[in-house]
This record gives sequence, structure tokens and C-alpha cells, in this order.
Amino acid sequence: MKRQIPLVLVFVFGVLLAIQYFVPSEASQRGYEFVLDWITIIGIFAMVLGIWSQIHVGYNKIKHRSEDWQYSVVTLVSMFAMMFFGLSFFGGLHGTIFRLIYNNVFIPIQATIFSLLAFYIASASYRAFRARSAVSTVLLVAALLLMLRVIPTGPLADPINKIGNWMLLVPNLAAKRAILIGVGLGGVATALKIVLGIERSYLGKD
Amino acid sequence: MEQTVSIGTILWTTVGVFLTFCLFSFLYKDNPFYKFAEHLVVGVSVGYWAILLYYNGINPNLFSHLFVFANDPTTGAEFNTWTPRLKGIHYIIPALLGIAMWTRFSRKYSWISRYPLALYLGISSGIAIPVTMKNNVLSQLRGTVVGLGFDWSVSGFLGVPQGIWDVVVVVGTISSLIYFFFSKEHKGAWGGTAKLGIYTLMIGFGATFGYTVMARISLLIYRIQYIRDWWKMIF
Amino acid sequence: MKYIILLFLTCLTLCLSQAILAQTASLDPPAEAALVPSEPPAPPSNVRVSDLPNDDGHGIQVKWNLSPDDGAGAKSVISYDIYRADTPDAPDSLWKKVGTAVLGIKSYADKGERDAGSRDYLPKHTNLYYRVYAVGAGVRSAAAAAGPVQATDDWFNDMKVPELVFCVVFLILTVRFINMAKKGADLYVRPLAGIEAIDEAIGRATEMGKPILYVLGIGTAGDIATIASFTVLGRVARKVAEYQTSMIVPCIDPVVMTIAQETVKTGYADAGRPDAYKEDSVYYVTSQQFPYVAAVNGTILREKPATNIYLGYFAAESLLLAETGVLAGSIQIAGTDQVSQLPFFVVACDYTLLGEELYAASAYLGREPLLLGTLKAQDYLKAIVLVCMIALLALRVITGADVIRKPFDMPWW
Amino acid sequence: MTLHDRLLALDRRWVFGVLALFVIIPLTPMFSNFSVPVTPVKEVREIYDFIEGLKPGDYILLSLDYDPGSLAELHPVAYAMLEQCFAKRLKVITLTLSQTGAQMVEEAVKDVADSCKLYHGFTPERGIDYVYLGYKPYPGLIILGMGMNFRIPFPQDYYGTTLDSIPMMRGIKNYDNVKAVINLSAGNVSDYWVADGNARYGVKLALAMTGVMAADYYPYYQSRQIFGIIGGMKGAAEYESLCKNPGTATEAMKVQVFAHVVIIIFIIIGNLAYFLGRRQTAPTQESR
Repeated sequence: MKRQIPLVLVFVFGVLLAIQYFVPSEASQRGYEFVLDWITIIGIFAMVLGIWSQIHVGYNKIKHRSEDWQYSVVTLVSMFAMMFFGLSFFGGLHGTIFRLIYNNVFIPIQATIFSLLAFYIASASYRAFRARSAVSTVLLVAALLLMLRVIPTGPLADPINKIGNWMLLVPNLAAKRAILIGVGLGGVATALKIVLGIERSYLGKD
Repeated sequence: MEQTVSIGTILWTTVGVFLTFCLFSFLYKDNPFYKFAEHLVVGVSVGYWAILLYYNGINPNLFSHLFVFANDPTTGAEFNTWTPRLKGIHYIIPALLGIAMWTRFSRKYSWISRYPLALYLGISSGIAIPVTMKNNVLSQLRGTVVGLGFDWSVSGFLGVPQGIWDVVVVVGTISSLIYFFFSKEHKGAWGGTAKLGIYTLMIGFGATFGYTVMARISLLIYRIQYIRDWWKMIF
Repeated sequence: MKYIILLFLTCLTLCLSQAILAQTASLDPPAEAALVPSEPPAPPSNVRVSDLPNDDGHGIQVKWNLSPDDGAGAKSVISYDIYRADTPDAPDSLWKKVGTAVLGIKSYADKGERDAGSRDYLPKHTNLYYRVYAVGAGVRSAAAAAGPVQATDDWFNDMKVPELVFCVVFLILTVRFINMAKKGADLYVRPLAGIEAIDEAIGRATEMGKPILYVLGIGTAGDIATIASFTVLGRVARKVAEYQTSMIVPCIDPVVMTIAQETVKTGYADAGRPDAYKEDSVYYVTSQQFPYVAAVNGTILREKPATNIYLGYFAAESLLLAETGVLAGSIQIAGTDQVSQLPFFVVACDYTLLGEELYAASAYLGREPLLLGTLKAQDYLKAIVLVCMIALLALRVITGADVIRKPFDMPWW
Repeated sequence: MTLHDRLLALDRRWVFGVLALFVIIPLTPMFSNFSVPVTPVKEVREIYDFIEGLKPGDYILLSLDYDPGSLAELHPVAYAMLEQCFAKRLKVITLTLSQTGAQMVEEAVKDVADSCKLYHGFTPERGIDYVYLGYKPYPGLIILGMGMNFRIPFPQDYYGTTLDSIPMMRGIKNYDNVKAVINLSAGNVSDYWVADGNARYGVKLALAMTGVMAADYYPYYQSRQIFGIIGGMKGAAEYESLCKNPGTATEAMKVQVFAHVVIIIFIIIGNLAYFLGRRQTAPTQESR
């Protein structure tokens, strides 16, 4: 009951949906769409668990006055404030305050975190691009040449540009293809392990 | 040109700029400002996501099947009348599955939540098997033969015919694939080919890295321009 | 419909401009390029209709022979318009335009909608009639209506034979190797540095008395990369429990969190220490990419984990997380199926599982015969793909483009 | 502690600081007159040279098929190229095949025409020096239709004037009457131009596109199906420099160049320190 039925469910639904891919009939399409909705709906209901997890972790920190507990107050307050202003009374998703917070807190923070990458890509290049071995030298040279494309190098600009394009279109394409094929096989194998019940640790013990 | 900006806009933009600085301060070291911004954005994003799921998730995906929706006569906006809709009665199943997730709050019945989880994984895995086989394996196999032109008359890089380079792409793909074999040790000719594969991979990685730098710097430029615009707005 | 109105307007405006130009003919040279509504192009012939194969029963295939005026001449066809009606002799107003094909095209798939309410609804099992117009510069002519035809369901999509063949072959290989493994056959796999590092890394965390951070990526529980990460997580949790160290698993999705909780709990139970499992060690952060990164980065700097493991689906956050981990002095092991993010992991992490190696990791860690069996099956299918690739390349190079291209242009692919 | 030890253990905050400095400084007003030299690559120069080689009164078609999302990368090319064409007194036919681009393109074309007064002492007139045909859906059909006659997809221009009452369009029938088509695009419209415009009608075609897309279209350049390609911000800056008309792309590229130089110098310093250190100590353990 606790472990066998879920395993049967995984197997039956896994096999059915794998077969569904090959069956274009209307019943099969409708079934597919219905089942996809299940996934979405389970995900939505699970959000309650996510929010509970946030509250639980935050509450424990505040209760035990553990380090930085004050910030958990910030998280909880801002979370509830956002939900409060998102109520349909305030206009839901289009409520004024909701939009203002979204546009002036959420968006700038999001964009700024993304832009930190500019700094990290620089520090990573400095630290990691060292000609330690043949392999790392190849990595270094390839990256350097592509970066040099941006810099005005006078008569060298054309050859550097050509090498850069060649690297993107020949070795890069080959590498991408090989990885994608490998990923495909590995992915199918993993999915198969789940469907056949070879991997079952997510079902717990007992 | 004189532009009038409302005090509200200035205040809200200043909040955004302040938070931007809070986050940049992380580059120096972890500090209370960063901690504040971090915890704030986590809270706001959870709240935002929950509200978004309510309006754009549960309403169209579940309630619209289970209940009758009507249009508000004045605003035209749709709203839920909470009258059951018999045609969508089969949506009771996902609703029950969703509620089963909540059994995790109880120690005794939490095993019931394994049913929806098992379905979730079973369905996703089942869908993935043929689709992954097609998109990753077959399409790439096709790409190696049809995607490339194998044109011997056009001269490509270094004056070498483009067709030769296309063969090089296939050879690179093959040697990289050989690198990924698990059953055979990298020794002898096999190891040599695998070595060629790892060099191909590394050139590809290096090129992608170098190529991406520009896009990342652009992100920073936009941020600095955002601060500059705020500066101009205030002064 | 828009298009027809447009063409009609063309005619109209041209007629008008013609009239105006005629009045000022002495001033302007005749506009030779102006579009003169000429004779309509000859209609297409032999219109054939049939049920659209491999669909859900709401589509019709329309084919015709090209109009003799297709391609050249003053009254050349520009496009073909396809119309549909319930009876062959319906008045023009009841013919519904369903699509347009450009010149030189000889067929059109009328793919209708399933729902009776929608605009493009195409009923199943109902007699339908089709008419094809050859449209010239503002004028058109129609072939005789074709039909009746009925749309029907299909139970097998024969375009998908290649996938089916590959999937079945893979299944057979997997079952075969699993059986071999069960019987005790010794299945060799070469060592992978990144995976051996996981063991070491857990030991290191124990020595340092610091936790292990495990990030499952930003995918949902339905992404195969995340599922692969669960399988590794179970084994890592077991080792963590055995070594009596602790772990932190921040999650980006509530379902991922739930499954991760069960997995970690199982790992602890397998190690015989179910009581050591703490509920709060696997927690939900937020569902948005960058806020999630901000929180995890903060955690990395504050907890200073001995080891960071990033396995799963990653996007731009790969480098954000990995660089912060370097600052915290953690040993970092990463793996993702995302080709565009691998370079950043390779550069910033100590060990990177490239693509397929991520999926192999659980088999390596568990060393269970069943899992090694699937690994072997993977290798064999890879060999088949390789042989196909070499064979296709050879054929292509030896015989030239056309011979090999043909089978690949089949709708199958 | 020797120099190379110190460099090897360099705090990353130095990298951050130097990078920030070199990104912010070029954006300050003090540096607005400062510029970095840009060396245009062959595939960009070829487009410029082609347009320069045209005679006044020649026709050229600009298909500006990008949406506001890619404005940063493609607007500079559009501006520089339009101005170059106007200055050469070419007759320019413009249109867009991007749904969200119609108004943006109209503004851009007007903008350049108006600014010509300032720099070249004359204002190109709509209907005489240029025409804007506006937006129509189905790019493939439009491109094919224009191969027969511009009037088939575009009986009127954007403002509702019939083509035959536009002076510059008299006697202009199809691609045979234009010297080249330049397609600025951020989507798959370029595929239609290559497949339908070039392959079917033999249009002389050049492309300008976002940086991400450009690499995928180089094979067409190699096989000479297109005679030039302008890729991303870098290509835009190169084109601006060829036209001696520095704009936003040049400013952004200035920052990019600084940032890239900083990163490359750091990589070189890192390697120098590593080699100096290695000579004195045993090679360190390798890690990927």
C-alpha cells in the first residue's frame, strides 16, 4: 500500500505516456492534455508546502534567536505583504502596489544579480585560465581568441575573427552534438530507471 | 528639456537603485545590506509566485474546469461563481492528488503524498523517454548528415574546402562521443581518439566562454545606465 | 481573409491610379511597372483530398496539380488559396478560407481544431469539400470542388518509426544487461574522477565539521536532469549519514523539495540513522531563478560548506553559484545537461560531470548491478549511434549529396 | 612573499574593482569624446563598400525586421546605414516584417531623415528619396510576392498612399529594380530572405543580426549567398565607424573593449605569475 501501489502507478503511467507519443488519435491527445494538467495542479498544491517550509524555517530561526534571525522577519513580512497586496481586493496581479513592488524591488534585484555575472566571469577567467596542461591551454587559448575578437587589433582583426568563427562552427558544433547525444541516452536511461522502478529512493523507506 | 517626474516615481526608483547597491556590495563582502536585500527579494518572490499561481495557475487549470466562470458585467473581468460544472467533474482526480500532497503535514498519513509524487515522476519520465530519444539522439544524428552542406567547391576557413570542415565536425563529434564511453578504459588508439574528443570539447567550451563575456558585460552596462538615469532624474 | 481584401484593394487602387495616370499621361511616362489586372492564371487541376494521416482526426490533406501558369509569365500564380465547405455547391459565402500555399507548392494540410467552439474547428467523420484557387496579381481562378472527404483518427503515427525502433532497441539492451548483471556477470566501467571526488568530498566535510551543500538546479521535478540529481542525492545522503556529517539542500520548487525530502530521509534510513535526519535541512527557498541564487549565495558565504555539489538543470546561475563557492573555499563538484553552462562549471569547479556523466553518476556511486546494466545499455546504443554516424558519413562522402539526403528528407525525421 | 605569490593569491576584489572602474569610467561624460579604434572585419566592410559603390539615384531595399527587444544591437546599424544611403542620395525602400516593429521602424526612418538636415544640409523627402511600406504578416509570402511586384503585398505604403502615386516608386517593379536588399533581423525572417529572396529570385542580399544569431549564418556568407554580415553590437560599432558616424553601439563597444582588455590582461598576469612560480616550486597538482 505504501510502496507497492506507487511503484505500480509509476510503471503504468510511465509506459502509457511513452506509448502515447506514438498514438495520434483524439482520445490519446485528450488523455495526454488531461494528465499534463495533473502535473501542473500537483505543483500548484505543493506550493502550500513550499510556503510552509519558508514559514517553518523562518519561525524556527526567530524562535531560537539564531544568528541573523532578524532577516527572517524581513522575508516573512515581505512574503505576506506581497500576498496581501496581491489579493483581488487590491486588483490582483494588476494591483497598483503589487506592480510597484514588482517593478521596483523584484525587477531591479533580479537584473542586478544577473549582472554580477560580469564580475564573476572576470574573476573566473583570472583564476582558472592558466596554462597548466595541454587541455587547459586549449581552453584558455580558445577563450582568449574569442575575447580578442572584440578588441581592435588592426590587421589581426580579420584572421582572429575567422578563427573565432571557425571555432564556433566546427569544434563547438561537434562538442555540442556529442554532449547532446550523450545527454539524450543518459536521460532516456534515467527515465527508464524510474519507470521500471530500479530507482525508488524517492518513495521512502517502510 | 525639462521633464516632470512625480515624487512617487523618484521614491520608488530610488528604492530600486538602493537595492541595486545593496546587491553590488556583496562583491566586496557579505554584509547587512546584502542580507537585507537577499531576504527581501526571497520574500517578495515567494509572495509573487504564490499570487501568480493562484490567478494564472489554479484558476485556468483547475477551477475553470470544476466551476462555472462568469464575466463581470461592468469590467468584463472573469470571476468564479463557485457553481459546480458537471462537464469538468473528472478534474476531481487532480484536485484530490493535489490535496494528497498536503498529507505531508501529518506524520501518520504522509505516505499518501507518495501517490501524487509517484504519478508526477512516472508521467514526466514516460513523456521524456521518446521525446528525449527524438530531440537529442535522432535529431543530432540527422544534423550531422543533413545539417552540414558537404560542399567541396566552396572554400572555407584557411582556404580549405567547406566539405572538409564538415567532415571535421563529424570526426569531432565521433571522438567526443568516444570520450563518453564508460565501458572501455582510455588506452591506446581508443584513448587517443578520446583525447581528441576532450580537446574538441575544450575548444568548444573555451569558445562558448569567450563568446559569452560580451553578453555578460552588456548586463552590467545596462545596470550602470539604470543608475545613471536615476542620477539624471534626481539632479 | 485579410489577404483577399488586400488583393481586392490592390485592384481597386490600381484601377483608380490608372484613371488618374491616364489624365496626366502627357506629363508622366506610362507607369509600366504598375500592376495591371490581367487575365487570371489557369486554375490548378486534379484536386485530391484525403484524410490527413497520423493526426487526431481533425485534419484533411489537400493536393493538386500546379496551374500551367505557376512560376513564370505575366499571369503567373503567386499563391494558392484553399477553401472548405460542407456541400460542393455551397454559395461563395459559405466557403471558408482555410489556408494559403505559395507558388510551386502542391499540397496543403488543413489542420483543424478539436473543440467545436473554436474558429478553426474541423469536424470529425463529416463530409467536407475543398476548392483550390490559383491566385494571380489581384485575380484568381478555381478548380472544381473536390470531395467528399472525412477526417478520421489514427492509432499509430508512422512518422515516428525511428524513435520507436531506437526506444525498443534500448529497452531490449537494458533488460538484457540487467539480467546479465543479476546473474553476476562482471560489468566493467572505467573510473570517473568527478564521481570519485564525491566520496572524498564527504570525508573532507566530516574532517572539517562543516556541512555539504547540495543544489538540485533550477529545473522542476519533471526535468530528467533533476530526476538524475535525485538518484545521486539519495546516495550522497546515505554517505553523509554514514559519516555523521550534515547537509543543506535548498530547493527551487516545492515538488522538488518534497521529493528531495523523501530521498534524503531514505538515504538516512538506509544508513541506519533515520533519527539523524532533520526536516529543515531540505527546504524551499523560492521559485524564481535569481532570488534563489541570491539566497543560496548567502548561504554559501555564511555556512562555508566544505563541499558544494551542483547537479541538475542549470542556467545563468551556474557561474554565480560556482564563483561564490570558490570564495567560500569549498570543494565543488558540478554536473549538468546544459551544454551552454558546462564551460562555466568546467572553469570554476574542481570537478565537472559533463552531460551524460551526470546520468551515470548514480550507477557509479551505487555500484548496484541493475544500475550498471543500464549504463552498459547506454554504451551499446551509443555504439550503434556511432556506427550509424560513420556509415552515413562514408555514404555521404563516397556517393555525394543526393543519394544520402533522400532518406533523411523523409517525413520520418 | 614574492610578487608572483602575491599575484597568485590576488584577492578577487581587485579584479572586481578594476573591472568596475573600467566599465564606469568610459560611461562618464568626461570620456564622451574619447573613442577606441574599431577595425571593421571583411564581412562588414563589404556591405559598406557595396553601398558606397552605388551611384546616386540607385535603389536599395532595407528590410528592418527586428522588434524593440533587439533594438540595442540593431538600431545603430539601421541608423548608420540609413544615413549612409541618404548621404549617397540613394533611393531607399524600407519595410518591416516584424509585427512589433512597425512603429519603431517608422520613427527610426523619420528620425534619420530629419537629422540629415543637420549633417548633410538636405532633408530626404518621403516619396522622393525614401518610402516606408510598413508591416505585413507572413514574411515568406511577402518576400515571394515582392519578387513579382512590390504592389502585390504592398499596394500602399505605411501612410496609405498607393505606390504608383509615390514618385520614386514609378517604374519600380520588383527586386530587379533594386541593387541589393539588406535585412536587419532578430528572428527567423532572415531564413526567408535567404531561401525565398536569394535562392528563388537571386536577390543580392546582406544580413545584419543579433550577436547570438550571427554565428549560425556565417555558412551563407562562406557560400556567398549573402555578400556581407553584421553581427551584434560589435558589427554595429564597426559599421558606425566605417560610416564615421559614432553612435550608441560605439559607446557600448568602448565599454566592451575596456572590459575585455581588463579581463585579458588579468589572464596574462595570472599566467605570468603561474609560470614564475612554477620555475621555483614543483608543479602543482592538476585539476580541471
